[in-house]
Amino acid sequence: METFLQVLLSGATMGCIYAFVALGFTLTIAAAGVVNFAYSEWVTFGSYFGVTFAVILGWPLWLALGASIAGCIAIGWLFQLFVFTPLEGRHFLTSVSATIGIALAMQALVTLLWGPYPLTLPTFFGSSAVQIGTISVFPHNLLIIALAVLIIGGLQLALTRTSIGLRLQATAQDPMAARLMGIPVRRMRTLAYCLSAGIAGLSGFLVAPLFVVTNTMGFGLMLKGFAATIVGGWGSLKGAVYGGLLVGLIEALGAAYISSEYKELIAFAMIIVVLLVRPRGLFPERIAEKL
Amino acid sequence: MKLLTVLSAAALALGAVSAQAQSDITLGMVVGTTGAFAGGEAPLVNGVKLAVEDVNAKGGVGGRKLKLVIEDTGSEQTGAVNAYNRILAQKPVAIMDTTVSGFVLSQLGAIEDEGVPTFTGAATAQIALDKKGVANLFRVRTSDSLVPGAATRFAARNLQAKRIGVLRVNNEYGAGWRSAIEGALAEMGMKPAIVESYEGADRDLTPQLLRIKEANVDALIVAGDPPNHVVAVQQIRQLGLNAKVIMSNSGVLPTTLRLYQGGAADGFYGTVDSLPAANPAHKAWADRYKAAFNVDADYSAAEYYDGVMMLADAIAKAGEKPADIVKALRALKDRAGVGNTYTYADKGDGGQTVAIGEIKGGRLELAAQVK
Amino acid sequence: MVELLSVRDVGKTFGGLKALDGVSFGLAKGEVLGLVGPNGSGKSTMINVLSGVYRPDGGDVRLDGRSLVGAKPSAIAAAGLSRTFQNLQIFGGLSVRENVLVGRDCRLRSGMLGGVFGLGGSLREEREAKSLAADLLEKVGLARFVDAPPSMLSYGQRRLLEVARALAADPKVLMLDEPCAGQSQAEADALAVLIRALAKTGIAVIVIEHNMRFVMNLVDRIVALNFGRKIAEGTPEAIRGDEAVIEAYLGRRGHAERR
Amino acid sequence: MLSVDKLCVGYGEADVLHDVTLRVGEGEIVAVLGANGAGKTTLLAALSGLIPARAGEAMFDGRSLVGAAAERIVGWGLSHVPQGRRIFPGLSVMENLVVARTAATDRAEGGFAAAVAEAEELFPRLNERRDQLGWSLSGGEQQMLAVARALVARPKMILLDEPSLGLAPMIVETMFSTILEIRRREKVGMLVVEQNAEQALRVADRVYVMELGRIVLEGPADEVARDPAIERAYLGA
Amino acid sequence: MRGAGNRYVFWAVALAAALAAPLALTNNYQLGVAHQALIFALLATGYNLLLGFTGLVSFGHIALFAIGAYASAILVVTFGAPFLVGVGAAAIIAGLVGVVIAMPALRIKGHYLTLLTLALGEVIRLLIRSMESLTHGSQGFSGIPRPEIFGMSFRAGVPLYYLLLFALVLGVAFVWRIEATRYGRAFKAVRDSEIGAEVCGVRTDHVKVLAFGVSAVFAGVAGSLYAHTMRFISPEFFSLGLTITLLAMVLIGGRGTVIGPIVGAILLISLPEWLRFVKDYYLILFGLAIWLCAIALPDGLAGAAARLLQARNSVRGRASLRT
Repeated sequence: METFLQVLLSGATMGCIYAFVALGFTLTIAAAGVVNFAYSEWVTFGSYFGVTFAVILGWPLWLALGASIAGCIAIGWLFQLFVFTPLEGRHFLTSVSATIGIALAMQALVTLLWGPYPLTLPTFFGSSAVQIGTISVFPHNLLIIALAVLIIGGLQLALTRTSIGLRLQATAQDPMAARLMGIPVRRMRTLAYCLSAGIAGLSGFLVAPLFVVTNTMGFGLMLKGFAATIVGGWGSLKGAVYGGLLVGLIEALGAAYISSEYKELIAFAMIIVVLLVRPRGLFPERIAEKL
Repeated sequence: MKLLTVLSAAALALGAVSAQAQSDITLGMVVGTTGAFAGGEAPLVNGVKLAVEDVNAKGGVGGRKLKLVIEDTGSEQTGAVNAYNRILAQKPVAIMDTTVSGFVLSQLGAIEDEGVPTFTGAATAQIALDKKGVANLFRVRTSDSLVPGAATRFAARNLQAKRIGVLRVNNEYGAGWRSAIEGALAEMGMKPAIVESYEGADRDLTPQLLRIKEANVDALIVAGDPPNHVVAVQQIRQLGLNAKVIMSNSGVLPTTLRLYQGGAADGFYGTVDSLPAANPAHKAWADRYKAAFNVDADYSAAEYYDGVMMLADAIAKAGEKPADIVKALRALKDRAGVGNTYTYADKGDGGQTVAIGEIKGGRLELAAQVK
Repeated sequence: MVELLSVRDVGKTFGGLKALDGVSFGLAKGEVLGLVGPNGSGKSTMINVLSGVYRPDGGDVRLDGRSLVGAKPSAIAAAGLSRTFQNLQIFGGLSVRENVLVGRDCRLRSGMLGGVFGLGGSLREEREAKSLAADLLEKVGLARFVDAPPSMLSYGQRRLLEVARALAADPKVLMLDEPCAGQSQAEADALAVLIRALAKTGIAVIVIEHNMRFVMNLVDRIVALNFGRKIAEGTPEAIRGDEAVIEAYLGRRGHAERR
Repeated sequence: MLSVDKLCVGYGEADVLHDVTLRVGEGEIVAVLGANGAGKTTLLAALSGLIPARAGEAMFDGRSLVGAAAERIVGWGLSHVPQGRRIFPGLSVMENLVVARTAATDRAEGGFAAAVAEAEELFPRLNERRDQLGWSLSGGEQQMLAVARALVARPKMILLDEPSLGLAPMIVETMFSTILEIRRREKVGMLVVEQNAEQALRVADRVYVMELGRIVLEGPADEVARDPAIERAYLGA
Repeated sequence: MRGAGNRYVFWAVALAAALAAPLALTNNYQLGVAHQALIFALLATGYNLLLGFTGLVSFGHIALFAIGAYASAILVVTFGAPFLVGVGAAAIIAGLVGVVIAMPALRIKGHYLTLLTLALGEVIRLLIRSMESLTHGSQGFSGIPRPEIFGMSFRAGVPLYYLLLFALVLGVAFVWRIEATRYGRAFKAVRDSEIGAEVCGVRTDHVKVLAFGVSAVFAGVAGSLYAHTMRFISPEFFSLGLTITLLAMVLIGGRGTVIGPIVGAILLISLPEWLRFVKDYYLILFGLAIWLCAIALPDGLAGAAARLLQARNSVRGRASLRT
């Protein structure tokens, strides 16, 4: 039981991180059908921004967090101009290859800008664990889970309760009809891109203390995020969150109760099973196919 | 296909450019300056640069200066083969090669065929450099057939551990450590209490550490890359695992030591080939290094430095023909360098020293000199 | 009448909506049948059921006495029932000739390796298929475009290409889903001539078309659908005077007069 | 209020509309009739800015619609109820209305709340379904919601594309009665594109008949209703 | 017919250039790059049958490449089989696994297929890693000899170049031939309109399985050649990153064309080498080049060239039709 709870906690933490990544990944898909394989580098830049502001410049952590998010949003803005807008409406593979190219360039840029050595970022609450009952809890993990609940919940509220959120949803669901409602589709998409980038900045800042900041840290994360995106259901925000949690938990439980050697194998096998049972993901979008 | 001819013409033109500096001796270096291994291999470049400076400051070799040419592996296998071949095309007198074992294994054909003296820090026991090894390949580090064994014996003898666990990364490096540890334990009539593995990209080791905790180990040997060690240390602390921990080399590199937050790794051990603190020559060299590059030196940089110095001596003694250089190097016995002591007399495994360091106050101090 | 194709009580429901509700009709060899009805009346659903794209919820479809219900579309095509699409399904990456040859695929026998190495009569088979394709393209008036990509064709010509492609399978029944959409009057007239000629050779043709002038002048018999039900069946003249049909299209006459 | 002169529109290489000229006055209901493929939907899409015109002019309330972006045209008081309703499937009925809110909604007396109340008075069914998601509505309910969405924007004129498409006759009749009711209450003009000639003729003041992208007949509704040409356009003769 | 004539001339010139290339490839570095380019051109040509011809986006193709490499290495090194047996077995085993992968893939479409194949590929790679007794696990498999056929050794760079070129020419000829058969048409028909193809009588499931199988055979042969060229293979090499590189080769070259994947493979293998003159910035330039290609040439280089030619021909064609 003790082990189970402990594993559950760590699996949930990773799940929340995957959910963040999947969410950011899905936002651009939902808003304009653009797949962003450079998302790994967005997150990486978020981490490096955090190190730059908090460690190199010595700003307070919360200020550095804000600045990292802002930095990533600036990247998102540039992507909107030079990558996403030209890709809207193109084949999914075109956006894959274009964003992979940018990702390669960004990864090389990281080494040039920040040097080759790994870096790290302190947490808000130090590095020692707190004992709660029989399980030990790392405050930073709790922060990640709490922020995930807060941000994902807040985003859910913003998307469903505010008029701008509803307009964003409307743009995603039917851009043509959205224009007829007077919704500025271009600006809504930019908003979605910036949201996606903001999430990357936040995720980058949050994972930095857990992950050690290196130029290749984002790739594995994005792979899991990508899997979560599809397992959840292509383009479904809700699916992304549940998909992320699912992948995180399967990994942790598989490693704890079956074998750490075969942990990855179990995770991928589970993905295969999920897809065979639900060929359109856990939360398929309800759009009728027409012939 | 036309493209291919254009490409080769372009490459040819590039090759011609490098031929201009006739009077210099070209020393090649193949490392990852980009990609996943850039961090791990940057110190090697520094070490070699320092050595080239030192050699040239003394007037070079036989009146000719050493010129360093670095090619990037891109931290990829094919990139490593291409980089090695690129250097060969520039007719180097010798090549300081990557520490990534898989890459060296892929280059092995070219290394053997061309016969250019090549130094590597790849420690894997798989590159057989014992008596039958590749004649012109010289290991400047202590082989992984020795280091994990030393760590294991240190755990069993010095730390009096009865139950020894292994947590290793699931790649070629971790696999080498695992089998060497099992071998060393078997010699002492023991078996590992538990062996757990993780992927190089994993950042949550909770399930593995809980199993290790349940296995009740006295000592845990952790093998992996710097980020893996940082994550492992952090989570070992958080989960309250009460075992002595011995980390593989990359866990105690100066650039890794900076990453442990709030003294988290204090009291943990790590393997090194040598420690500046334990060797005055090494210490003096490390101070110079720090002054030059504003980062603490690690022993592998010192070993690559030694490699260049041994090479310079060999050229001075035997001339620039590859076969002659190899022959001269093969005569070395117990040659003391700053980072290790080298014997190439009957094998390519030059380095022999292993030390165990203990982290105290964020710095590494000598706990035991094994050889 | 000897029925080549017989449709009995076919029903199909989409999420509670009855797209087809117990529709029955028959078709004889060499007959041209018009399937009409306002938008959303179930015409396209019927064609999709007949060609195996949708599986009917109930009822039976028989071709030459053999039931087609549950068969894959490719098997139905091989059995002798070919169709065209309202939303064109042209293979944009193939040439015009190759598009027609894909229609022939279910009649070809050579295997992959045989084809690649030209063994086992595969070269002869390919040659014959090509000459058949050329004939068909000649027939629909696209002969000069054989090697062109379909993107060179006008919308109306692409419809003709689909007709040629459907004919390449030697069908017993040919179903044309809005063949006139996007065609000029002259093209439509030529198509009518072609359809009559095909019928003379014994092929049965089902035509779905909004252009009523075209349908009325072409077909032997009309089946009219509305809200998934058959509301009338008969000769074009009879249908034109049929109150139920006029109401389906124009609404109730009485209301218009009232104003 | 809306005047269209010699408008030409096309996709790719094909021209769909040729020299279309029509007028809709303030508070007037005008129907455009014609068989499938006549170009009616294209006409509306061109007016609301979804596809660019190739030649000609279209003026609404003193502003040129040619070259204007769709999202701005709504703000000028011209709402378009597209074919197939285009309800946002993942939004509830109420959310669909929220999204349709414009500056004009807020300027009008009572603001958004009043606009919704009025729409729900016209379509009481929408009130019952307030929290139901768009995709789960029946065709008739979707059509009601589409019209309600347009009304919430407080338009001066509505472009209505095939309001009867795929609906049961009873619902169609209600729909058209509501159209008259809307005009009576809100004094908005309407340009209705319809296949269902009878219903359109019932509510329209004037009618244009289109065939193959051209206007072939125009006049007051009762005159056109008696013209045999209309039957020909549909049933062929 | 002029177009077809031009095509023969083009391929003849390309082949002649490829045959003459070793004259210009003066050292082992250039030959080594050429070896890799040829192997990846073969791999990409097979992948293109799946991705470009049939329109099935598989992210698990590298696993088949790995299977080919390991099958051949194990047979030749562990069991002492001749090289040709190794290649043949690699082709057959990879082909069979390709067919097995195709089975679940039939039910699943679009992006879900992408993830399914990615997961299947990773499972295969991880299985290879865990079968330590056969594959030496994560340690990697070293000591693979260069090819030897009937006592003829391909140890040196130039003979090996011709062997690899021969394999590529065979592969390209196969694809070229298949394009002219009912299967080539069926592949493309499934890609352009699956429902259209099915209704035309094409057994689309059968066609998809065939596409998976044939492209897997290509991957198997390429894998075997890779193993015997590089002489060392490890599970880490056959990672998702390589899948993405392969994908980029086909996309940038131009999917659905015969020449596209070859151009793409040569470009992606050699471009980073050309760009080395900018030193540390070469990967940045390389990445930006890929981005620019994707944005500016959605059909890849071959697609863009084809469109250019077509535009010229259609101007001519229209002029002649008018008369």
